Amino acid sequence: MSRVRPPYGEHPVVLPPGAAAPAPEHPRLDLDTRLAIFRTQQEIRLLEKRLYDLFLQNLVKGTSHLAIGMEAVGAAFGVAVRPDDYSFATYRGHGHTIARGVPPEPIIAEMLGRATGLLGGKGGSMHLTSVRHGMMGSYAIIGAHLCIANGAAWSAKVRGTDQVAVAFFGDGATNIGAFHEAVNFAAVYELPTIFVCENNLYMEYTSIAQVTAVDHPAADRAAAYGLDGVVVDGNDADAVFVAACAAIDRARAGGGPSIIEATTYRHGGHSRADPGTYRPAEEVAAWKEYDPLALYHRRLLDLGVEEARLAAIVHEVVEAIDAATEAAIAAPPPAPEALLTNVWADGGSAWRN
Amino acid sequence: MSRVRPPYGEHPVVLPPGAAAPAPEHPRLDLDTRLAIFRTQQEIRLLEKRLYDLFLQNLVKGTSHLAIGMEAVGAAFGVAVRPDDYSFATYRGHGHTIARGVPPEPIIAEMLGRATGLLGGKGGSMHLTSVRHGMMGSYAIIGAHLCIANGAAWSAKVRGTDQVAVAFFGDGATNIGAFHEAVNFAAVYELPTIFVCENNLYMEYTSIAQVTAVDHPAADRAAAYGLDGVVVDGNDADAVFVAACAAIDRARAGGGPSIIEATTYRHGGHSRADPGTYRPAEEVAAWKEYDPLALYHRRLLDLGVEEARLAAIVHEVVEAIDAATEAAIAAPPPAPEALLTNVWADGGSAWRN
Amino acid sequence: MAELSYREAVARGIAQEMRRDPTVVFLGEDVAGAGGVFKTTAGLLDEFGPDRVVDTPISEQAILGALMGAAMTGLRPIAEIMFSDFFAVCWDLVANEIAKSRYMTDGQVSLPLVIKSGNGGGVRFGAQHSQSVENWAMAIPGIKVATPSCAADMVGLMAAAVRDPDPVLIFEHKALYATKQDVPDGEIVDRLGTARILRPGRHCTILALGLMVPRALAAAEALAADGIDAEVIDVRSLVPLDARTILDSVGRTARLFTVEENPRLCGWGAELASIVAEDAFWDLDGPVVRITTPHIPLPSAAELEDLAIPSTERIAGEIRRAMG
Amino acid sequence: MAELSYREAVARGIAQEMRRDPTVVFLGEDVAGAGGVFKTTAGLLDEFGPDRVVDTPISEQAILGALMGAAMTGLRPIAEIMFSDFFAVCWDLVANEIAKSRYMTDGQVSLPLVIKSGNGGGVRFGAQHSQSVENWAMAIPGIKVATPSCAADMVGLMAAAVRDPDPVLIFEHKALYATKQDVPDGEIVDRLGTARILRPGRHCTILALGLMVPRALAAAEALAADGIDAEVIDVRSLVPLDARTILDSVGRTARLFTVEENPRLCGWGAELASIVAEDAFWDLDGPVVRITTPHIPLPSAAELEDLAIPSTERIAGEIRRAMG
Ligand SMILES: Cc1ncc(C[n+]2csc(CCOP(=O)(O)OP(=O)(O)O)c2C)c(N)n1
Ligand SMILES: Cc1ncc(C[n+]2csc(CCOP(=O)(O)OP(=O)(O)O)c2C)c(N)n1
Ligand SMILES: [Mg+2]
Ligand SMILES: [Mg+2]
Repeated sequence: MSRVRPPYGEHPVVLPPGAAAPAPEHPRLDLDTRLAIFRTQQEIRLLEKRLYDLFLQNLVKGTSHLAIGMEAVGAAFGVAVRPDDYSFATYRGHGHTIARGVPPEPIIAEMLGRATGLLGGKGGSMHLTSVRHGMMGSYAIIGAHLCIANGAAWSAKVRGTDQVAVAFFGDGATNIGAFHEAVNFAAVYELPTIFVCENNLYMEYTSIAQVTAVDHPAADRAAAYGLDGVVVDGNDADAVFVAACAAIDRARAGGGPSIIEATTYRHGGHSRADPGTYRPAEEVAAWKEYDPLALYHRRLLDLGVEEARLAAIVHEVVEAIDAATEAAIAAPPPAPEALLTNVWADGGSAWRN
Repeated sequence: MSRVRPPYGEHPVVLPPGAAAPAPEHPRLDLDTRLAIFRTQQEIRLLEKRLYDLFLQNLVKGTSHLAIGMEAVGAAFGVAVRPDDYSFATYRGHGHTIARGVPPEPIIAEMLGRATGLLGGKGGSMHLTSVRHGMMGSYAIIGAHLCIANGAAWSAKVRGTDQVAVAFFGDGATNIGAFHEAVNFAAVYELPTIFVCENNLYMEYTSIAQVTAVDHPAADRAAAYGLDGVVVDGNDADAVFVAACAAIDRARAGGGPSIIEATTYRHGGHSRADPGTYRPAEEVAAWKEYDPLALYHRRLLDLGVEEARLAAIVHEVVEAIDAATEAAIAAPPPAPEALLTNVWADGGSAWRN
Repeated sequence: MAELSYREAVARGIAQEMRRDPTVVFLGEDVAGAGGVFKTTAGLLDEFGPDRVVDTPISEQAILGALMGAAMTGLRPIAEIMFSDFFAVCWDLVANEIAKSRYMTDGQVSLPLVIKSGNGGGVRFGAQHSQSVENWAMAIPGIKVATPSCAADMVGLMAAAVRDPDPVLIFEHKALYATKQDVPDGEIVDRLGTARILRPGRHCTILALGLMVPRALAAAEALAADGIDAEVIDVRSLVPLDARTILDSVGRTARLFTVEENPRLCGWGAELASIVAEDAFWDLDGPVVRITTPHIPLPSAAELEDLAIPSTERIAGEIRRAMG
Repeated sequence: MAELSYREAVARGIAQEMRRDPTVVFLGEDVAGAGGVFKTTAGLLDEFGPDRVVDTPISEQAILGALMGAAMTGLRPIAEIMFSDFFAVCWDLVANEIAKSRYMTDGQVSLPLVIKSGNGGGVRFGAQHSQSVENWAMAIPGIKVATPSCAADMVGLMAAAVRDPDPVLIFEHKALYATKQDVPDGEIVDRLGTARILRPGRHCTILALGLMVPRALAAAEALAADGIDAEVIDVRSLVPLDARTILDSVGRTARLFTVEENPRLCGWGAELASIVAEDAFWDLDGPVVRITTPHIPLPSAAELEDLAIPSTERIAGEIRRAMG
């Protein structure tokens, strides 16, 4: 099979915009909202950096997939949704979990495999879930959760609420069958599902351009479902927020699903042990330079917010994460009895009498 | 879930064109070719009618899915491909099998579950295959064979031949994940795969319009894979032939895959026992009127072919089918030993020593 | 009390629960307007309307995904997977998502859902439309599996499945759809996880499921003529498994035969045979014998398919030989 | 003779066959440029080039479909399904197409193809990336299933699989990738369908697979100290199954233990236990005992995962108790 895509390792270098667009305006994008977005991005970045430190200290045993560099998407959506809306993420879902308001301690504890973990140590990094926060799960097999998100959206419709379901997924996920089934299904029944592709240009170690027939793996497919695909600067949280509000408002009003493709980049490798060296150095450097947190910091200063106010927020976040880390490290491992609980609704795992 | 599609049974009545377009011209569409297309359409129609008679006589035990009304697609492709090209069909594959030159006797015998059946009585109606005719199988679970056809196309590429693989599928198949994976895969590797959607407006008992987000379930998805979707009158064999040649020539020359959507209609129900009453009477009547065989007969007369010549072809076909029917009915059932043969390449089915 | 077909029993069980609980919704291909390709959902659209009974595209992953997402957010959805062979196109949703979600989230996620599916052979549909795949499901921790063999059980087990807080797969046997039985009027709710002794006997225990149940019963009658008094148990539920009833029976009869329609390897019969060989070894007076379809795909020709699937004669013959 | 890791053995086996036969091609996600996420295909792209070693989109159905179509038209393709859990997204291709095609076409279609996949737990990947699914494959007639437990077997069984005219699934155990062994130089071709007695013993037979093999061996050493002389057999191949070697062993030892990593129900252990309970019943001196992971999804926390999967201690303990 000879390929039309560029040969491996020579994928087209994709550079970020030189500078962010001017701050977009939107009725809901007031200063409090922007500060919430700022805080959430910091929470994600700092918590994920902490997780990386813990990994280096050999305290995180399983795998983990960080979204450092991609915080703007999760933060903007986290602030844009309503508390009763539903979020569905992939294994790269720490940020989305944090953005729905899940506190850092159970997240860290789960990563460390502690009894106090968000999932009692049973799920691990790839499956963070907090139903009471509307964080309906992190899913580690590509594609399925796009179909599952439709179910939550359908349920909202049947129950007559105006909740929406947001499903986050990677560029690579757009080539699996479940993507196609999910988007068509949502379009046919006009479900309030918002499909958010976090296009970070790479799958694991292979560039999406090599294995995809179109340039925009999600947005260029929208028309196949009668939808308008939207491409947005995924490193500009305000831009994401505006796109999110449009999609959420439409979905709530019964206008059906949307596809949003947010272009972004992960600063590190695919998962914990991957240095990400398959990527052109120039590309990595440019995207690290075009960092969503730096961009947003600058924007808030430009909008007249005082540096001290932002520093105070960062300080609060660091303190919360420090305290959470300490508590998580001190927590015990799961009790042996936990092994056999919660397979069934009766709390147990018996399959025979 | 309330639906945006029309409520069940009230799907938009889709009528055929009032009359066929003028006879298209194409360098390969000479009189011999047209007579071959005429003959093949007759072979398909008459053999399928015979199968239906045999079913009414209770001689066909399993299910069967007839393509009466849809012969133009199979016939045109059967004549357009080269003997070493590959065809992959669905359970509605009798016509495609006949069109690749498989004689009627083993087909009828297979339907009757005879030892002389094309598959020795093991496969049945839904799995007609004749590898030496390039008929690489009929597949009864929606979607898979689109992916499998890619493999034959890939193999041709690796082996350096210029064979192409043609995959036929229904409108309903366009909503399953495998469709999406297959077309992207073919596009990415520029495989010589030709995806031919036989859009007969219905899945089993539900209209495709009810469950699909776009009007042309295949062609409107082509752009999602960087392809140009082609919609063709699937009841006009010449039109299908011209589209087939374009796609085949391009694929042979290394130009990659195509999607062709041929609009057509099945005169009967989905499978043997279905009267097809869920369809508006007006629609059924109009499509029966716009019959591909009648159209082609008229066209050949218009092009100056004598009625007697056409009648002679039909007569030959009938005689061949009569003889085949007799032989198939007279053939014995499979020997009991056949039960345990051909699971493995060694001819047997042993899984232990 | 009125005569009811196994086919009609499916719709009756579902309708009973849809009437009771407005959160019960139904989803599948050709299930609404057409009433299902096996006509097991006839009448549901008319009674419950298009918001609760929904025709879908041919998108099994989307169907089961929607089921799961709806179940975790307050509905009790039911889906049809038309032929159980098609579980293969959406097995990820069943095996990796639906089955594991509660455990992975340590109990946060509840999935009160039902998936019903036409299963089994004997109707000349060939290898891709005739499989018995209940053992695929039994092998996956986190799903319950029931296999009614008659109309009354179908109503009652369907109702129990809908009320159950865990995901349940109901396998309907295609070759049983036309069978009929007198079924009591009014609400019927059965219990998952219960086997049923259909014919008490002293000399051996025969376990069967689905279409094999009537055949095992007929074989037992034939064996009775030879002086072999066989106990026939309809296993009914693979997960949870009524191991007690089975082990007690073997404790009385000292011989076990399983009659399986699925291909030979790793079926439910292997599981039950090995449970007995472990837990009731000292009760056994002879080998545990599995009577199964050979380990082959199912052929389509009538003569071959009939040879493949255990027949009454083969069941009786193998038991006679083993007991001889 | 040189030290080779189990991980390297995968690539060595594949490269050996790609050198020999130009129709051998390789397909998978991140397998070419990156050499595989488990680095089991490192070096193949450099040696054989991008026409024979191909990185694919995340499209497992397309991958296995391409494999099947290529195999039926003159190639001998190999694919990687990265984690065996992902078989669930493409099970239709395996179970309904690849496995059944030869039989359904009465021998017209040959599928000389290999699917290799990272299988098993012990690496804290959680329930969706740790499953042992060799029993899913064993339950499907028409595919061969091999599970090498050491580097030398990996090279040889991979080569045998590539040369085999039938479809073969090779399960690589993820927790064994780093293990090393001296492996002979030059071409190695093993035989599918052969079990291997790794430790002869007189008192009982222990069957194991993959990661359970070293643990069963260690358990046998521990048992030896208690005077229990266990025979350890690496089953290696589930289909075809070397039932002879196993039945002969039980004929000598009179006791059978199976050690399985898969969840308890319907595993290969159930199949083997019931074969023995049927064919060697009169040889047995006591219950057939299956030592398995409980019937639960695998948890991610180290302490819990270690409790779930049979450990050397648990294996030895359960055997000691049963033999006691
Ligand atoms: C069905 C399936 N195939 C393969 C994988 C292995 N895998 C995990 S992440 C990944 C890359 C996904 O890339 P993308 O969708 O772009 O998401 P990103 O990791 O970049 O956020 C792959 C191939 C999987 N988890 N599931
Ligand atoms: C995966 C899968 N789902 C459902 C079916 C059942 N089924 C068989 S044919 C059919 C309708 C297919 O419609 P279409 O693709 O339009 O083809 P047509 O029958 O009209 O030729 C369905 C739903 C199947 N065979 N496979
Ligand atoms: Mg990505
Ligand atoms: Mg159709």
